[in-house]
Amino acid sequence: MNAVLFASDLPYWLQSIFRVLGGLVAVLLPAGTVVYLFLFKMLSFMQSRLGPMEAGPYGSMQLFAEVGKWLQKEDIVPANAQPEARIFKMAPLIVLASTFLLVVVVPFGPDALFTDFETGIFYALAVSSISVLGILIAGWASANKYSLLGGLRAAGQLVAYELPMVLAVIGVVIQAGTMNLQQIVVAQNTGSMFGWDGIGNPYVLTQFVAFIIFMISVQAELSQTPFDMPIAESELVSGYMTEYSGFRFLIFFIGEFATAGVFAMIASILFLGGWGVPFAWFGWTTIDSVDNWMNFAGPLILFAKMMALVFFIMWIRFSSPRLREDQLQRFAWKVLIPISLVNIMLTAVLKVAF
Amino acid sequence: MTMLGDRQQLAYIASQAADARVNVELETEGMTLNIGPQHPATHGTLRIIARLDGEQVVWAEPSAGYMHRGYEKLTEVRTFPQVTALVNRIDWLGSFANEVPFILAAEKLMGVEAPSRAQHIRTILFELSRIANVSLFLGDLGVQLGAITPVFFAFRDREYVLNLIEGATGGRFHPNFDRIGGLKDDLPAGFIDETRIVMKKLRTFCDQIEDLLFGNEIFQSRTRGIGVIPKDVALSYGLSGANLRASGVDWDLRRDQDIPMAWNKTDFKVITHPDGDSFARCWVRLQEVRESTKIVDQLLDTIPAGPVMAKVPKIIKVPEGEAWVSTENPLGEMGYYVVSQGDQGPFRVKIRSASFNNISIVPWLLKGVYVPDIITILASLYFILGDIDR
Amino acid sequence: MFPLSSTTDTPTEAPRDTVREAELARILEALGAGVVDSLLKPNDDMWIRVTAETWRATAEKLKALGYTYFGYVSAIDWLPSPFGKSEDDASGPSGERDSTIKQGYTGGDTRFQVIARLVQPFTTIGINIKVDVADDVMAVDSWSSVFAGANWHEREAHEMFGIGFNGHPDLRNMYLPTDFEGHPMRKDFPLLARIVKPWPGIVDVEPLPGDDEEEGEAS
Amino acid sequence: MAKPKVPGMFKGLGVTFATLLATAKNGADTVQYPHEKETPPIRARGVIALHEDNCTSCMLCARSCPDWCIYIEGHKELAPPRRAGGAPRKVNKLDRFDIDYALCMYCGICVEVCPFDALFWSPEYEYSEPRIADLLHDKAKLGEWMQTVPEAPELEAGAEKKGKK
Repeated sequence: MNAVLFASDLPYWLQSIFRVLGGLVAVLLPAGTVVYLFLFKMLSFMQSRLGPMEAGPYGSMQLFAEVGKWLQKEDIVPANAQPEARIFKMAPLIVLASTFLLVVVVPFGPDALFTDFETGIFYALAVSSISVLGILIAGWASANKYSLLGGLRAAGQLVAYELPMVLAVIGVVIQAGTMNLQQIVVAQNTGSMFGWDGIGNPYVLTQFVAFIIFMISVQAELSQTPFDMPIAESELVSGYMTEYSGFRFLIFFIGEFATAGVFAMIASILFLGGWGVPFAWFGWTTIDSVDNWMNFAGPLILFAKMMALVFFIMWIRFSSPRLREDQLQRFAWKVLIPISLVNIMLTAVLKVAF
Repeated sequence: MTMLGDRQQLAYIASQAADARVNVELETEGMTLNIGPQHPATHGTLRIIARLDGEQVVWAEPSAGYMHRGYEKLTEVRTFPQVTALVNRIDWLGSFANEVPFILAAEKLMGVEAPSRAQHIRTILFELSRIANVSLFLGDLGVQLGAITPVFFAFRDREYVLNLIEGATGGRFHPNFDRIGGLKDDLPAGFIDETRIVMKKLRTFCDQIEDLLFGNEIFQSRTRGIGVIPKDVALSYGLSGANLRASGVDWDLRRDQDIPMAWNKTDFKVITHPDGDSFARCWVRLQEVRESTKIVDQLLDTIPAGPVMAKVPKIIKVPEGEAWVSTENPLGEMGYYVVSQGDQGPFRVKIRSASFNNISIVPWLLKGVYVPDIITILASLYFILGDIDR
Repeated sequence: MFPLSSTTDTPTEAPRDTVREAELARILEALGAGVVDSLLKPNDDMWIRVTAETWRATAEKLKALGYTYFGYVSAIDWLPSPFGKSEDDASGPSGERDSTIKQGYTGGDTRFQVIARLVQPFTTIGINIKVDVADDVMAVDSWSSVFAGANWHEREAHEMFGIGFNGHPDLRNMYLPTDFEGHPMRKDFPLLARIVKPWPGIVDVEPLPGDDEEEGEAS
Repeated sequence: MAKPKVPGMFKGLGVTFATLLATAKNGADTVQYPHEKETPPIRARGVIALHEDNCTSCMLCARSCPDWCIYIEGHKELAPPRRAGGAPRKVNKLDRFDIDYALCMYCGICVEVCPFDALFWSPEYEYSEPRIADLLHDKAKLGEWMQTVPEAPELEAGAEKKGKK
């Protein structure tokens, strides 16, 4: 590491504060942008309307107004949920905690990262499943039949989609030869395709099948349409979120979109080269030779790539109807998993061959 | 059972006992799910009590009546013009179409026939209200199945149709424009040109919905083969409209009935589909909107000149008699059985609304489906609460 | 009060309706003695009235004759309303009102009649079937085993008129609360909305002071 | 030449994206209500306006109202004679003419039956109230709406010209 950046030389407590603030920014900023840009504006424009226009210029302050509204609302615990009120109240926090744990391993630049974790992607996939616990707890503790159905659906769905996601990632891991997210980024940006290193080697090209499977799994993991059966407003009336109000609902809401953002970041790290630009452009060879300014440009680049991916997630969300639970399971087990297994095999064979 | 022989009886008891053992082993505790009265899928206040085993429906029963307004009773204390204002609130999305059969029944009793210009304009407005009604169904269908965008398209384009209806009749939803013997007023200037433009927009809307929803593989996998209604069951439940035609019954009262309306002067296809499943019902409706826009276009070309009101007395007293008139409304066959005893108001009006029959098939149809399919089936049957409860 | 328009008061020769005549003959033959009375209005509709005993058999036979499309089942209370009709003052004295029962087409002997309609699919030839409901029995047979759609219609008629349907699988209330008393569609059931509010037809114009002449009702 | 079959999902994506571009280019189909307003059609049944001088409190409208939402009270008065030297006329003076818009179902029957042209439809629609009781409007308020009553619209070609009611 050639640059002293951010927290390296600061006392531990100051480092910790920076890290907490950085984590908050890294979770909330994408979530806010995603909600405003895509949920408010893109959705509205796709439906030939303007969306929120009153709060701030072009409604840009709308989100703050919404947050203020939610914070004012009463924190209701349904009568039947009273015996387990503590669990009921805890559930949204678990969901959000999973998001914060995810962002820990995301690298934003050569040195701008919270932790350089050797088995980063393994860890990320593991902690992302914690949100299932929160959702199950929410569904059960609400003492509401719709919530219970939603919670069970969510559990079944997330379990079914964890597997294709892991299998899709394995292709990348084989190709990069590491599970460290930072090194996956470096491997993509220093790589070359058939000797040409003009754009590095983003794995979206070589691992296209894995990329598609990963994105489908992300869509399901986030329960966005067409895989939003756990929420399903028109049948389960928001599923596990039915009984939540006020800031607990807000936490679910933030969790949903922050996770969308973080997963898009991980996808862009795995497949689009993450924070980096092809190192050959600036004559860098290793991560140590990367200039310091990448610590500032890197997050922006990552942010841009994340936005592009979220655009696709949201675009599909706004244009398709919802699958049925059994159809989704069939799709996961009979289509995605076999394809991803074949993909792993091919990747391994090619890796050995070249 | 009493007629069984000893050995048969023993075998029967043994099989029963075996079934019981298996059932006890496999049986999970069922759950009763109350869908509604306040639920987004019932667009109104219908309640469906469903007994579930896992996500599968063992038994389901709709419970109507949360919006019962007693229109049949109310008609007995109102005069004929007042009843007209009342009945267009039955199916509130296609309200003009509700007035027509009632007025036709009253005209039949009086022996009056509306002038041909009035018949033409009636038919145009009738088809416009069908378009307004069914286009909203197409958008709502998307919402029921989780696609949020079509409903905004539907509201956007239905607005143009409502503007036309408002411009001509003065009421967006409740025109109250029909009078015994004709219409309240003639069309305002510019209506014909405006309507032509709107009909073009509606055809574009149909294409958009077709691309957005009907062509979508997910939509097809959700609706195809779900909630199949065979032809004879449909007839014995008295299903009507698109629900009947989707079961392969080629029967449209617009074409097959000789009533003083202008449909027989136009050339249109009656859309049918052989499958009888949810997809067929939705598809038939989509195509019917297209056909309706064509009917309107044809009628706009051929509106005859003349008065819009026949000669009727100012205070209307309908002679004694009984009459039944039904028309092909947006939701299906809507009929009025009007009994008059020579007064200003009807003695008894039986309102045979389409949704009441259409929804009575639900307990039969919902057995063994999954919870998400309840929503699909209800959406594809397309009911309006006011039309069930009246 | 006013003469009707010229199109109606010239009694033209009733046009013959051979299709419906043939249909009615076919039906009368099939139903035999069950039919009490029948009426055919050319190019309009057919009515028959059957005896209560043959009510279910009528449905079966008509279904066999091709009337497979179920229209509706409902009932009529022929008692003139003691609360007046159309614009009358419902809260006014009811003694002056005519309370003689005036039956409709194909006559009838009882206050209540059940009426149903069946249609031949793919045509518009339908038939209205009436049956008398004796006051002491207040029930007829159920059609729900013949036409599945009759189930709900009979439930509605049951709660609205208090007419029983023998053999109906479950005659629960559809619309009304379970403990509701009375049958709203009967004519002697008051429509409260018209009774709690003063009737607006009274001309509420104070006469001039010292003006003896009584104005009465304007109309 | 048969076009290659595009999977339905992508067609749907195309529709939404085309709408996105069209909205960005041509603007939305919606109206930003308090800032811009749509003008209702001339015939729109917005609110009932009363021309008080024409009303003779004959009660026809109150009777024919399906909801009984019109309340009229009046008294008789002597008016100056039409011709000089004639006997003073007896006229009905309105004391109260209220319409309860919470009950009104906007059917327009009262406007039609009025024999003296005292009631009119106005397309005015901004008169909502936070409390339902405030929707009972009296004759002064109904008279104010007289200002907003438009002329009847031209009729479409082929219509029979008739004396306007």
